[in-house]
Amino acid sequence: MNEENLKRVQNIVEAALLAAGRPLNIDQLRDLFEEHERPARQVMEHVLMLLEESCIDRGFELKKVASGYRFQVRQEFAPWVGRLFDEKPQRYSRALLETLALIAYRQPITRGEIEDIRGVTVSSNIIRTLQEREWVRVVGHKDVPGRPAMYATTRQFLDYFNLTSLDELPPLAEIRDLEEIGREIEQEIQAEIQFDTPESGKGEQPGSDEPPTNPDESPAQKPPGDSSQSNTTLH
Amino acid sequence: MNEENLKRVQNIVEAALLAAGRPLNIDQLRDLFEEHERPARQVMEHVLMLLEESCIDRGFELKKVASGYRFQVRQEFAPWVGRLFDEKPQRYSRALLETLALIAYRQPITRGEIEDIRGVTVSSNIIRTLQEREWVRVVGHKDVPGRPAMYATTRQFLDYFNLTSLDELPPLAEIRDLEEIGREIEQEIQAEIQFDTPESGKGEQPGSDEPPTNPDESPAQKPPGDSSQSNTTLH
Amino acid sequence: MTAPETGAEDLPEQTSAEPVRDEARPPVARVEGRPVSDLPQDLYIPPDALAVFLEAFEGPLDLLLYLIRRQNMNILDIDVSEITRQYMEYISAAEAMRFELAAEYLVMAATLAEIKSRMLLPRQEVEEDEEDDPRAELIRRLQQYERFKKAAEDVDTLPRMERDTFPNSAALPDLPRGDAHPPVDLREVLLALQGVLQRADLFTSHHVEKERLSTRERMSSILAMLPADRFMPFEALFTREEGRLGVVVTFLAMLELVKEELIEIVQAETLGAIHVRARTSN
Repeated sequence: MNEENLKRVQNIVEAALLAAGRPLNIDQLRDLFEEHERPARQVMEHVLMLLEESCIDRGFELKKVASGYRFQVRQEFAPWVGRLFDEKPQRYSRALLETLALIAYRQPITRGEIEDIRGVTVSSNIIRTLQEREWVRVVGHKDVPGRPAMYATTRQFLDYFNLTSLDELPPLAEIRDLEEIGREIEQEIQAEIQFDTPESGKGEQPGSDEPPTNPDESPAQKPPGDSSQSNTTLH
Repeated sequence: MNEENLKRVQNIVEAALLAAGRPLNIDQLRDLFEEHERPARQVMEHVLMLLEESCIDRGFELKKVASGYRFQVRQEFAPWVGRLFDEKPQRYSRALLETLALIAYRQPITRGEIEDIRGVTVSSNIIRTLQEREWVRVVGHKDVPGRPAMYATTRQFLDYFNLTSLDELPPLAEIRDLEEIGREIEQEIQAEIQFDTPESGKGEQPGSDEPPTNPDESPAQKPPGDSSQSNTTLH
Repeated sequence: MTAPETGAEDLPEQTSAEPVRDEARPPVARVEGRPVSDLPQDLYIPPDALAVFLEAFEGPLDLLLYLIRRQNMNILDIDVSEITRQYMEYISAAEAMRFELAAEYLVMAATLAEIKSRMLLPRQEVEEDEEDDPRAELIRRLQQYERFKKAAEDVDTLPRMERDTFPNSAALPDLPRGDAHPPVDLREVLLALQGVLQRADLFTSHHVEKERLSTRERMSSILAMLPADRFMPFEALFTREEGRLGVVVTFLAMLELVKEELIEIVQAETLGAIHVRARTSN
């Protein structure tokens, strides 16, 4: 594809992303072209890179999120742009954020499991709000008495928080037990001279606290530590 | 105002216009800035000119409209952008199909006559849709008060349904015997609906007057017993 | 997780770790075993403030974490009796002013009391087995809660829509009208007709039945051909290729149209040319 054509594809992609006002993925962008002129995936990726570069030093940027690419206001200009809107950006309560974090990091998770960790009941309002915002959805029911719903985060959650996948969530603090802390203190002392942190924790608790890579493809990962066959039923 | 500041104002204005989703006038743009940093009107005009120039050769342009300035996707990219909004066509309503059938079997027929048979009013939308699709046309006006249009089917109607003449339509008497077809077609429709659901139903389609066909209302559900009786009385 | 004993065997140096750990403890955390000399000064809280204060916590675990942090204690080495004492102060203060506490707070109070009493029991000197540490479960819960409390704070700082960024869009140009016609199956049309007929009970109307649709079709085409304002020669409605049947169908259609008063036929003189035109009221 020559330079002129490339530029044309770039402009069409830019036009489409601005017309859509929502993220579009590479397939959706390629579908805008008739078959005979449709750019290959690699070309499209290249064009998106060019587009990203063309916005450096402007008021907006091309951002990749879970559902695709979108144009958005650069964070540094958000304070001015925010004045366009009467409503102040919503602040979320700690209870809501903690519930959301537990669902994000430990999905699929039931309300009871959330309550166990938080040590308090989770109000139905919070769950409802999270579902109404489409950040959270029920992905199945746990095969225990009462068949409680299991919650997981959605693509919209990732989009809203500017993430492409759950992998991009800030890492969860490691949990240490008494035995481990003993070992660690000892190591600290021995390592006064050479400081070196081993990859502790990760190997010892396989996968339990790592968020699943893609929420949509694996909506019902088994709860951590569950080795039985079908503790989990899906819709 | 130095160049750096000018660039910053330009970026803020750009970001605001892209985020607003509506035109903003110079006063509204100036209001985004706190008093001590607010650019003068002339400065703002200059910035808007710079912004306009910065979009030459891109997918969008700065337009001045009655209520202010806005970014707009360039007309030349409309063919591609338009495909974003190519919705999957919704199904025609029962009302439309009934109207079409009555025109086919009872042509030339006026709207009033259709209404008499159907027992309900026929919306203008239905007639318009059928005419736009070129399945139905006005072949004359009935010589009664109001001179209502008389509708008939077209050659395109025959072509679409692979008929060489209306004679190939099943006689009315046979239509009573359609339970089998009814069940068959219902299954097909259901299957299609299930296929459609993941993407459709987002509510992005304004202006579709017709509610989608509700398969539950289909006549195929009528008790089989009563068809056998009347079937024989005809002809 | 390996059992503590085997763990110690796997890591021989670990056995000597115990005394080292004791010495490595930061002095602030070494309240255990010592008489508590300095009482926290800020325990008195006015009633209104207490309500606000307790509402600021997301539950007993959160309150406990606060108390621990305020004492600069390590979660892994909490002084249960001190923390229990402080915790109870808040609980009884709240109860004294009839501030309604969630049940979880009271459950935690009981748990703390139990741990405290178990800590007071004479312990066997099997230090390496922390399963025996009555605090273990509480510590585990505190840590678990704390990490998600932190995770929630992290999530809150992620750049998010409507606060840190806004989606962009531009106005649309004139878009070509898409050809979005739904497909129709003829059987759907027939089914629809069946529905109407059932409602209208048209089956009793043999009028409909008798007609051949070709006649109806021809009626439409004649009407479409006829100009409303002037006459058309009768012959122009036929085509030679259709032959005799065509003439018959056309004639039947015209008769039907005359009967329905949709056209008028004029013959100026006997055996003269027949002319046809659509009827109009004017």
